[in-house]
Amino acid sequence: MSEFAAIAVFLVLGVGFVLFNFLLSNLIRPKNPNPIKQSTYECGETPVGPAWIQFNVRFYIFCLIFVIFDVEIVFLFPWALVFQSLGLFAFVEMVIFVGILMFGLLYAWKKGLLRWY
Amino acid sequence: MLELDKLIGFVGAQIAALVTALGLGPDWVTLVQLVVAALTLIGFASVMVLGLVYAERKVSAHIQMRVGPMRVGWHGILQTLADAVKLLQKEDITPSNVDRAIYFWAPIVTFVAAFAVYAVIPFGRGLVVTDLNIGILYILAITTFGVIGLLMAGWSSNNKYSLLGGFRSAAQVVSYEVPMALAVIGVVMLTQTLSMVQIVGQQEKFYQWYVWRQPIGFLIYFVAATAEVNRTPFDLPEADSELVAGFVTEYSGMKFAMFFLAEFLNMFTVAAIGTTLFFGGWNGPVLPSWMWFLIKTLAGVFVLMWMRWTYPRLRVDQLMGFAWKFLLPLAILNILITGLFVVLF
Amino acid sequence: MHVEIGLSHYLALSAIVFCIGVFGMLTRRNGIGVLMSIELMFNAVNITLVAFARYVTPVEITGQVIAAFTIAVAAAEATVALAIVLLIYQHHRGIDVDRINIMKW
Amino acid sequence: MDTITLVFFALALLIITSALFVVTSKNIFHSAIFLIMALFGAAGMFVMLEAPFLAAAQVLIYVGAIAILMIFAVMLTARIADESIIHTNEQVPAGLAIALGLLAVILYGLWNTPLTIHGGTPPSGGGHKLGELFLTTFVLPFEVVSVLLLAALVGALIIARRDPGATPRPNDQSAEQTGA
Repeated sequence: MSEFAAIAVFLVLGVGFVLFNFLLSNLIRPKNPNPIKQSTYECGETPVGPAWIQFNVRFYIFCLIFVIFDVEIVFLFPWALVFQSLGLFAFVEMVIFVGILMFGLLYAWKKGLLRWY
Repeated sequence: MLELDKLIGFVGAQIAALVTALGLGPDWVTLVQLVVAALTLIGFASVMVLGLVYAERKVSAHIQMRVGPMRVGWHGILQTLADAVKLLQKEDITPSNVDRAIYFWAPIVTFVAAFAVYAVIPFGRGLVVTDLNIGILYILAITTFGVIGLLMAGWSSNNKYSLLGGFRSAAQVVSYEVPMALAVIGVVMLTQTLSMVQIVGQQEKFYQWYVWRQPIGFLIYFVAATAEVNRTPFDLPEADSELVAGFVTEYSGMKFAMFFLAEFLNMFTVAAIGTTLFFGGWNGPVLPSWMWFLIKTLAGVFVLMWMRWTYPRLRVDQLMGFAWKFLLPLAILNILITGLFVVLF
Repeated sequence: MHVEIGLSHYLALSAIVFCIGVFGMLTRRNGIGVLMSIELMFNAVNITLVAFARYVTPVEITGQVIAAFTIAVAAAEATVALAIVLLIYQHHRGIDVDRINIMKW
Repeated sequence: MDTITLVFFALALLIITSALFVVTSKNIFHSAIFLIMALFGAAGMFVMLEAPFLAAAQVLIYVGAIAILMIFAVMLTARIADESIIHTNEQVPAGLAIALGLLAVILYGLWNTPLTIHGGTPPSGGGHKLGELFLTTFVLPFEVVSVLLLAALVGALIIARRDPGATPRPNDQSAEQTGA
């Protein structure tokens, strides 16, 4: 557990470094805001409506498949660490585990959900 | 003087003596040592990024038969330093209809996610800040904050280019994270450990490098890592011809610089992980260990740059299809083959 | 002040987070907000499980295994539930869970 | 106050404050960000409890996957990010009463239950022990997890995909009828 102290220090100092940079920049940079400068950039056109528009569901479909496979990865890691000492049985268990999940990928593939357009 | 690990041991002992002399306990000694280590790595990272940006411009220039920056310093070597100073004094424009809090924190999250990885990278023999027993998994976990950072940037900017760039980038990064992690699992199956230091320790001889035993795994890692750091041919999030600058469109000044810094840190990180997992890390003859690590890693970075100026950009559908229909099944196959070999032989 | 952090501290923390989750689940109108509250409750339970694994069965870390399964179940739950929320949004042009009474008779 | 205590209370503060913001924030995207902070704090707690592998798994799955999925869902239902919409229902007093009551009951139970603590050296936490348990004692739940994930994947895909041919939306139908 004590070895994680380094992680905490790195996280805090990382934030500190960025804030220090912001502060330094804040001290020496010019500040002349005006409404046109602060408008949303849209290649010179006046933006129409807010950008928080509804999104295409395709992004979501891929993210959804990703979540499932991410869980698979987390369960694969402990297996990869010990399967050598546990032999063939452990290997077969994993083949079943991965095999079942591959059906999911196959399903998405066959239904054309892995196509972007 | 080239034995950096001895130097660090000396400095660490000096700090310990100093802190103890001030009448503080062992917790304080560790804390001060860690702070010094983190500050050193921040300095290293900043200097390295300046060098990498310069290298990128020079490499691209020479590939395109130009000369690149030539004015500031010898062969323009101080050009990026000048650019950094310029960025520092640039006006920081915050558009009026952004979500201020999230807009402010997005570059911080992105940078910290990229920087926190450096705590576990073994830069040389004994040159690692902390050797976590979940090292490689920690790297995979902490880098996911990069995705959160770019989603924050994309969403908070209230700009259609930013939003589309951010979400496209997130979809790409998460898609390629799966084959990348599976390629890492291929190596972990052989190493039986997640600790970065132990993984390097197992590859002392040239023929023990895991790239020889995991060639498919290495190729998958290489492609997926290129996509993870949004380099060409996978640089769709920053496809400047369609999305302006992607999720950083509304960022300027130092906030933009932080995204830029994180991008180059990530590039170095994926090359460093590739070196550690597949090319024996800091192992090598004659030269000091940290030099071998830097040579191998910078060679990897050079290949990434070389590819950027050689290949055209993929289309979005090709990009996604490649990750899910080709890389993922291939990575699973690689795991099965590796497992079969280990079990049978 | 010297406090030895023990099992009861973790359990108390977990109880507080769980109750915050309950509050959110009951009062949120937004379907995604309700899901977030449920994730908070999942996490509270996970802290409990890992705390028990640490203090009651420190060698055979059964609690950690159960916590790992909980995380997997939470992921499965989130994917399906969010898909349902999206479907509701498509049909009702809003995801105010208090107005989704189509299953009521 | 020793370091462990300090870190525990700092993390507890982080988790509880973020959790409160998750359930009260007006903007659902802010809620998602605070949820990520709470989950990260919980991962820190796992580290304190000598379960670093689980901490990494927590960050990888919750922060790296579930939270991102939620942010995507927020984007797909864009209008609800609008702060002008009332974000809580009329059950706030009742919900508060139930939550506080539940908390009181749990804490009362906790106070009055003798907790038996067993000593012992925890395993190194690198995930080896976890893998062993998955493949021996808990092999059946382990395989069931993959079935569960398959079911969730297929189910969620069926629900979420937008296939105009298979499931015509109400306004599409009316357009066809008027056209005919």
